[in-house]
Amino acid sequence: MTPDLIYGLTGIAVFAIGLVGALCAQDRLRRVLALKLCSVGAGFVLVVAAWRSPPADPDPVPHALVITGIVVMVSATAVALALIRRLQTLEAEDDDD
Amino acid sequence: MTDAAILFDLLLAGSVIALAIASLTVRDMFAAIVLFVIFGLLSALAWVRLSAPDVALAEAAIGTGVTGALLLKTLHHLRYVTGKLGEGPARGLTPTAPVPAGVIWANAAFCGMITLGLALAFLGAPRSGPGFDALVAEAMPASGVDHPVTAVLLNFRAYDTLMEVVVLLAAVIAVWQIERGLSDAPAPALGEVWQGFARLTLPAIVVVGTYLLWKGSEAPGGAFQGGAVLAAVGLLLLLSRIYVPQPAHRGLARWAFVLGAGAFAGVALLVSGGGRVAFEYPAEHAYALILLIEGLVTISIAVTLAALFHGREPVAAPVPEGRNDT
Amino acid sequence: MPDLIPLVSAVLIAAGAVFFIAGTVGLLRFPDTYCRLHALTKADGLGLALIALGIALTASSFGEVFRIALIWFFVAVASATGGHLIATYARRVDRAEGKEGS
Amino acid sequence: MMMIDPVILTLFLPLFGAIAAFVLPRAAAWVGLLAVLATGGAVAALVRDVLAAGEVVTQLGGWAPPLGIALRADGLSVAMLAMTAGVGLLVSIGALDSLRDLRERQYFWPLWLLLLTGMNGVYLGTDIFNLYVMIEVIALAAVGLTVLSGTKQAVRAGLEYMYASILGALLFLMGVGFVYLQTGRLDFAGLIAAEPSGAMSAALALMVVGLLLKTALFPLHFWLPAAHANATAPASALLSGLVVKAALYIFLRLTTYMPLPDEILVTLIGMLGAGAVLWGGVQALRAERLKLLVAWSTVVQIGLIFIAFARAGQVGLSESWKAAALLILAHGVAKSAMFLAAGRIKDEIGHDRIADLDKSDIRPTLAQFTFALAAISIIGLPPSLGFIGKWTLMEGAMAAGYWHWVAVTMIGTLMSVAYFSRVFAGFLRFDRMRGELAEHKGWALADAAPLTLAIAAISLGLMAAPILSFIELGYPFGAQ
Repeated sequence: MTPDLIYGLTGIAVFAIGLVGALCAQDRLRRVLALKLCSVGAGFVLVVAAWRSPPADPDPVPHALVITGIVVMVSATAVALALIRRLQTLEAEDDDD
Repeated sequence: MTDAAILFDLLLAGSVIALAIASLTVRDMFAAIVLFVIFGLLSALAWVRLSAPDVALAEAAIGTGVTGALLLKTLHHLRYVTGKLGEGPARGLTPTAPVPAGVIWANAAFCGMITLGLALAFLGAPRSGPGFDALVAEAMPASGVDHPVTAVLLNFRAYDTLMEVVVLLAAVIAVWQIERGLSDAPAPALGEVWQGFARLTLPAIVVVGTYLLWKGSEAPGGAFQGGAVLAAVGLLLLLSRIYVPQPAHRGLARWAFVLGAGAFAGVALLVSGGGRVAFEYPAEHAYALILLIEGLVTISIAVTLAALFHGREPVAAPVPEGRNDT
Repeated sequence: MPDLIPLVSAVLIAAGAVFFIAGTVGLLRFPDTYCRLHALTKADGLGLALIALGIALTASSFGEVFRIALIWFFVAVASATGGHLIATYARRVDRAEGKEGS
Repeated sequence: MMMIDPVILTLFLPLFGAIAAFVLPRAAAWVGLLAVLATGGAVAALVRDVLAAGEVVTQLGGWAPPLGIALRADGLSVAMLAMTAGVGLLVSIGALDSLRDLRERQYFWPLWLLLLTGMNGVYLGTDIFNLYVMIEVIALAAVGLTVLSGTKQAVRAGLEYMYASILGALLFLMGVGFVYLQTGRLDFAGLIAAEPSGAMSAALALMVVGLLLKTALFPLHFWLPAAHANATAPASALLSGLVVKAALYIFLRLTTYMPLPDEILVTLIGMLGAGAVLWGGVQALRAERLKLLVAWSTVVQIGLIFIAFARAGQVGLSESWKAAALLILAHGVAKSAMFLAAGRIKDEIGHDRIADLDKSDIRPTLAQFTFALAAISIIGLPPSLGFIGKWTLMEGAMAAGYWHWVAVTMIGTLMSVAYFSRVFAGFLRFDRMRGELAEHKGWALADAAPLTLAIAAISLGLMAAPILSFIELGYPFGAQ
């Protein structure tokens, strides 16, 4: 049992949970949440891949990649949420008519 | 000692998975978001355990903090437009058709098989296997900075980072476009305690954000983490109504959004020539150039993230939909 | 004397952890939002203070002590504000639902 | 003025154009057109360089892969760049005219130029993580363009598109993680050098499924028809003609560098393509609106490209990619012409219900003519580029003895004749309209652009031989 093994499997599990959510969730917000879980899962795998048993330093390249992935994901999330807000508003306006 | 650490790892891993499941299954959407935020923070903790403090900082600040704020804002807006603003638990805000349990189980079984395959592939792969370690160690002296992650982000793989800033720019343009003319949900009344809190913490956040940026060349931190912390200033200003976006500020905001990508790409191009290619900083100026890029990118990130939180482009009050401009 | 410091620090941290556990039990067992909030903010405020004190004793430089103090200060301020916001919100929801505000 | 590498210019010109178009919203259209023109110039310079040298490699920052990122231009990538630049330029010219709403104008240009940046980045990229970032640039810009009109249908379709895009990109990212886990590097050369292993198979599976979701191969096509049908015409043309090709291109590269471990998988991909051809054909026959029909035809064409990929099984892959590439180019040009023409028809007669096409008193004859020309290439009649692509497909399949692919292609062709005939019938029948025919609004720039594209789609078929030898320059897949 080493941390990389534990967290690597955690990452894969989180990715799979997100995948189920993204495929099954009906609520629009929850689908965004599920996708975000997937991205954290992928981040886990990259961070684990970079890990070297101490005292060796981890590989910095995957760390940079995960940071990039996090920023990309927040951008995508923001756009998806803006679409949700817009769509909900349009639907609510239609209901009023 | 090792056993205690492994026990901690197992507990943490278990809670991360449990929180992931809980945030997708709990019925109240507000609770789901809160659980997600806790999930993100614990993931960041796990990444600290895996000696990835930069990633943990970024995940805590951006992946969890900013994302959580975006989710909560959206939830607030959805409650507003569906007329459920004052109600307690937030359930079923978006129209849903019941999913047959069979479909869910089929999907879960499908994903379970994928997980099994991935887990087997993961177990079969070399751990602590080959990597960039040696290459990075060799190239570090020429990178201009002392922190490997910053060197990778701003020098070795600067092209990726530039495109990441471009993704942020694309996001803010898309969000402005999508939400233009959308009416705003009334801001929640936060009270005087909140105002005092905002006034008290604002300067501290500015200091922390700048410190993270500055420190990034030698220690964990950098443009993205610093930018996200500074974006919190924007969130506080917006939430406490100290700053209300005005149509007249749009020009300035546009410049702030493009500042990071423009300056980054500009520097990358300007250093080329004389036998150098784009992104190849002259060794003697590498540190200064990287710091310059990081500083400008930080400003851009902070403004962009705050704008993503605010959402719609501020247009002159009631205009006929989509007709009027500037 | 040097032997005493780790011991004191350990006792303080353990005491802090006890407060956290108490706060968590309160959060899980108390009947309504206000009581839970009470358990959480009170216990956590004190728990964090004890843990911060315990860690500060083992710190190597004054700078570190200062940073730990800052962390404690900001967490305390944030949790007070958060507690206040949650309480205000809970009262508003209760009133909207026709219950007696407390 | 010092000489800047055209590879760099191809990437940076649209980026600077997008920035300029965003900060100068009033001048966005002209700034944007200028940037697209300049990018076209850079691509032309790149064509010259590739013709001279075979391949052009630029190591960004002077760091050699695998630590740094290299950009590589060979025949295939430059052909894609040239198709993108050419189609993009004509769609841009059309957009000058057809986007009248100020809001649409103001946001179309920066988003479209960011999209161009992303696509150029994909065609030049040699690093799989960089490709992930690029497909996200493309995704966000493309979703922005999808919902440009702001109608409820468009926003709903855009949201579905966004979910599919994010999920596809995340599957790809997970695949990147597995590649790093196994090989410790991320460049194409590392993929080629990697030994087959469990992690590499998992990586390939994740990345391929992600890309298939992004390129909308049946049965992962669910997001495409609504998104492409509800966007404004220039956006539809870009989305259908260009955007889905970026993921297709990555698929083509990846599967050639990391061979599919089993013949069955190649057949499976061909089967999915066949499913797309048949299901998309049925849906196109049932579609009630013109733009929806055109969008379903995109699903069919993507299926066809995957059949071309699988036409001769695993051993034939070294040749099959050419058939797929030809079909990609042909579809890019013809489909953008068709969407622009459909948009013009909708603009002029005010709706795009297929059943009522003949009940209008306005005859947008030029747009109808353009639509028909584009349909010739999509159906695959000689001498269009679409015909050459289909012919190469069937020739290879016959040579390899895979008659079932020939049969599916034939059935698909017949179905496409059938569903386009529904549209032509509406164009040609005058008897339903008893009254005087009204004058249509006259010629417009927005008519010239699709017409040029449609003529190009047909006449490029005459240049098929030089195109084929061009895409082989620099040995895109190392096969000498």
